[in-house]
Amino acid sequence: MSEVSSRPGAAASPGPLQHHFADLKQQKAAASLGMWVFIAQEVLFFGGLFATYTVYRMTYPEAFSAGSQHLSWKIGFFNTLVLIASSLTMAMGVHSAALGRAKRIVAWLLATIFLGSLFLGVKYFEYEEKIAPCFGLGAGPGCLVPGERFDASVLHVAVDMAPQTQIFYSLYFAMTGLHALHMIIGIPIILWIAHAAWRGRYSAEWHTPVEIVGLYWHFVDIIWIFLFPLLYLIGTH
Amino acid sequence: MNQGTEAKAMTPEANTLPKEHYLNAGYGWKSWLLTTDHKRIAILYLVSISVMFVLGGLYAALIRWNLLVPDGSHMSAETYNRVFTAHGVIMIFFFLIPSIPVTLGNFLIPLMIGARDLAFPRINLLSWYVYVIGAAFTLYSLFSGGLDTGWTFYTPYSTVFAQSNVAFAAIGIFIAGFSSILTGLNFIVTIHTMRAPGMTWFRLPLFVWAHYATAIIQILGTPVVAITILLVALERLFHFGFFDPARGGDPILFQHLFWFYSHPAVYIMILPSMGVISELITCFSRKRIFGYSFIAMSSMAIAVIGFLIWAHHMFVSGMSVYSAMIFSALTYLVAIPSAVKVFNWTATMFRGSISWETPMMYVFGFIGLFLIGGLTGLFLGNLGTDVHLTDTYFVVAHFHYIMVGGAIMGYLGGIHFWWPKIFGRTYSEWWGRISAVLIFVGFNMTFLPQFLLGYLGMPRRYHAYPEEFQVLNVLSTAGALILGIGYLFPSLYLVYSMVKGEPAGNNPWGARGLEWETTSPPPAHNFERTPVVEDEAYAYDKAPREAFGV
Amino acid sequence: MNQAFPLLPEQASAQAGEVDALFFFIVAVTVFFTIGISLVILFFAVKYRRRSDEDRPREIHGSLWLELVWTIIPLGIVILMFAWGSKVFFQMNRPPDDAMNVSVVGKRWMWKVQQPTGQREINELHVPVGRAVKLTITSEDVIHSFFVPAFRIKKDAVPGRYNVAWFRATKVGTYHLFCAEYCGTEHSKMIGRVVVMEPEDYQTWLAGGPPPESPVVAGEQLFTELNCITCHRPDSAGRGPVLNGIFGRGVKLASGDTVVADEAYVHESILNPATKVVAGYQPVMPTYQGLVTEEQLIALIAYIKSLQIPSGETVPVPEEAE
Amino acid sequence: MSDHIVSWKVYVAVFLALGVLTVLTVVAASYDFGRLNLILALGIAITKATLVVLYFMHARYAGGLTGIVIAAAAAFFFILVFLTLSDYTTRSWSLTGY
Repeated sequence: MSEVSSRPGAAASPGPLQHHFADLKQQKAAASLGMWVFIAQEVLFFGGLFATYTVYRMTYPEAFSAGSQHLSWKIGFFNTLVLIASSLTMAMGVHSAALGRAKRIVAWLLATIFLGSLFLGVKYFEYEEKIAPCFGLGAGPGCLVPGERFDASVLHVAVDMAPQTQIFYSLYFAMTGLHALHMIIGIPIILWIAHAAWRGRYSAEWHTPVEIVGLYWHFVDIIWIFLFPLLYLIGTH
Repeated sequence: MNQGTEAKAMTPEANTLPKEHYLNAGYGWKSWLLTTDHKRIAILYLVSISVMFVLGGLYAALIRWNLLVPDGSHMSAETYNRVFTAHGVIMIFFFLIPSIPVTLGNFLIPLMIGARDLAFPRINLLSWYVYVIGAAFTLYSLFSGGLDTGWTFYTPYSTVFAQSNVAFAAIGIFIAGFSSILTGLNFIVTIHTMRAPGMTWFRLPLFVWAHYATAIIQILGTPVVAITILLVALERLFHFGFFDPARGGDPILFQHLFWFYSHPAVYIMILPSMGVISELITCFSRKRIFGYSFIAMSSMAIAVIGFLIWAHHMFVSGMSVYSAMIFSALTYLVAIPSAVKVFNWTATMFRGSISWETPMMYVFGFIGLFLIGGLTGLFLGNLGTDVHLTDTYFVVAHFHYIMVGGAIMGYLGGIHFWWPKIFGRTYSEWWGRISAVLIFVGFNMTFLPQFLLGYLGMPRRYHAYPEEFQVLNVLSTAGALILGIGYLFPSLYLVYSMVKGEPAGNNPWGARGLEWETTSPPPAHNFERTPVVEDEAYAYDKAPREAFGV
Repeated sequence: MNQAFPLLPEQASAQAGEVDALFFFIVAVTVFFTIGISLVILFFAVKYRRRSDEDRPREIHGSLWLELVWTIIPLGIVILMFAWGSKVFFQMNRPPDDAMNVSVVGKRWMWKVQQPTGQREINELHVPVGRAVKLTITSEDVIHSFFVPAFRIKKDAVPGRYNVAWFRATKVGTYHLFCAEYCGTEHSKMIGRVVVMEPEDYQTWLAGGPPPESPVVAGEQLFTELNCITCHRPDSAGRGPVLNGIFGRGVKLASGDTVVADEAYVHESILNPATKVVAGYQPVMPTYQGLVTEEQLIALIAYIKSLQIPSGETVPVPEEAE
Repeated sequence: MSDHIVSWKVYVAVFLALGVLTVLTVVAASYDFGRLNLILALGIAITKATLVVLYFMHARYAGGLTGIVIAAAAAFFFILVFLTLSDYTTRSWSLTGY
């Protein structure tokens, strides 16, 4: 009968190692795999929406084109650049963590938060333009929130195409809304990680939380990389 | 335990409970509600899903009571529709899908692979809270206005026409879905990264393989139903247009998205049960499992093929005839790995040393019921016969054979097998066997007549029915009464055993596997020292190893 | 049907025998394996019962040869089942050309049926024995399912879509018509009957009620009332395509695709005309959503179906309109 | 999953590539290539996503297991889309003659 000798550092230091792991390597592997598996789950979560999108875009190509033309590709383009820039700052944050430079982690993470908030701010104005008319506010007609008040008159489509453009806007709000929700959840987490980094919790040996939150943020970026052409660029020609 | 002589051979003196174990590692409600110990979380889940099982069972009793008479005079149609919906929603989302993974899986996987806990203990606790919150939402909707859509939530009925509390239930199921996802995530990561030295992939107990396959479905299937049910809630609450044909939507698309998860969900229910059966049949045949790798790989095959066959629920929906053919062909493929498992289990018993203790009684029951359930699936995957049979009582009988006959027999067999490990005490063997037989008899009496009803053409979800169906319905209700009594017994003698049972000893069945090498109940950290695995799984030719935990 | 305690449903259609033959083949397979494996297990359980606690049976790891055998044999059986089932299914979905057309509309909670000659029925369907009957099924609200156990047919009635089923009754009698897809409170009351009659009796029955308006005539009337006629003129001088002879043909669309002008396309073109515009025409047609009921749509479709190409003319199908 | 340290220059290069591809997809959308439009847009998006996964998310330096997880997620998403489309694309292939 044999067993492994005492687990190195298990009980000795209160460091980052949790009691049920043998060593930091195992803990890192678990955390990293956990996030990848979570991302796999997210792929299918958004996947249901993308599948719905595919079916309806195939069925109603004109309505989708009309709905898309009313979205501003310039705003979408700007936001795409903002989001990939935030991915760069996040990658640099993880890079600094791997080098063990705590202060730089904080700076890069704060930059990421700034860019993420910028994206959400632009999104807010984009939404407002479509939502405000539903409550009689803003510039004239054109409520584009699906539902009873949906008003396709601003889209210049045949009357009978209105329900189909409504499907487009249902998908637009569901997809971008869910994407924005992921960012809204992500930002406080990054802030929390930045706080921990500022207090010197991470080192070149142990900075997995930074890596993990980075994976999450990059994934949210990838979703947007697909949303941008699929929603904003149908038939801009 | 009547035949617990194996344990006595190891410890000549009478068994005693260990001084320190996870159950007495802390007292008070905080030590339970804030625990991160996978074993305690398993107990939390055990209590919660038992409550849901009782609730779902009461609804089932109401269904059978209503169907005693053909004219539906026992309750109004509105009530009946709410009753069968509640039965389906509670049993599927809050009992069957979690059942084995969250209790036995949660308790045993770390023990079986020689780990101190699951990889993410706090996420494990979180998943229980998520489950409870989801259940609270759903129960609130069931008790306030009720839910009358059936568990399938077909649009546009659910989104436009239903006069009941659909949105709340949908949100509850959406939330509960994440409990399932988090559990699956925890299992996958734990099995990948936390195995003890020497525990290679092909030394893993088949119970672990089955849970690995299950976790894949939980992670890749559940999010799709979550988003779909969220779209239903959006359509219901804010009149978004996704599936409403009056606004250009396609209700059949909802069915595609719904069954993409809800068909594989059947395998979430049955795969862990198959894992339990593999453990039990080797132990009580005292023999290495026949064709280990074929059984392990068949679990993976079932998980993957299970994702390719969902539209066999939709053959009469007006979907493409050609697409229906593809789905039918793929459906038949899933029959093969299931058949392989049954043949291998049978072969395991060949020239074994078979003892008929309570868990083994459930194994016999499982194989019998699973055979009927699985083989009747051949009728429903078949394009020719499915047209007549779909949406009739034949389907009801078929999926109850799989999900109740299969999954719950496995669940009860597993509970009886690991009970001495979980609580450290034995139960009455005599009552155990009687209950197993009662459940088997009652079950067949309840559901065999329903196959006939279905072929005769009685549609499911009927509150009243033509008179010629009454005889079979009365027979079915009588069977349900026996089944109910059969389920009542274990809840009594198991609770009694928890308090008054004899200490069981570390390995009362003489079983192989790391979970039997620690104390019963196990210590809070499972093993005093990390075990090292030197044998293949189920090395019953060798004597059991000494306990690690003592 | 009036038997007090039947165990098998009546066979009252041509398909019923085919479905039953397949059904009993699968029953035989099921019974063989269930009983066979159960007996083997019971036999093992008794024969190899543990005699003493010291029993240590010899190890058997497995056998590749056996695994292959019990993989390949079931595979062969299920391939056979699949092929047989697909054959039956294709027959069920291919109505013969000489079938009489009956339209079925599901509505909570009744079945509205219209005979080819225009007689309307609710929760009843009268058909002559021996004649193929093609059902065009749709729904006004939620999904229903048209199910006649004695004929072994079932098809969902989906709002916004036309599903097709057919049967040829072989036995005079009265049979259950069920709704098989859960549709709300009175789901179990949404049942009716199919009355199969001798052809002469059927003719008598048809002649019985008030003189019906055939759907084609009703459709023609609607076609004028709704002013369809102003654009869809038979002389190809209107703003819309000529409809004569269009039904069942391929139509070239402005988008470049080609669709078959079937029930679904005509239905869609009336409700959502801008979705699939015929090549060479402007999307000027207004929608008729909310202006026509499902039953009126069926009449319009029947009329369009009946429009023949005037003799002596070339085929003015829109493909050539470019 | 690994401690492989990449030079910051790689990140900047990837960022620039992503920017260029974003411009490219906008430019491509301003021309009408018929059916190619969608293929082009998706092709660029997939390229961008691959860059992010490989470099920003370090999948290129991580173990094979990460690759399997990514492949599984993609595979099951495609199963969902393609088998659903198998219905939609063949629905109009009528069996009925008129």
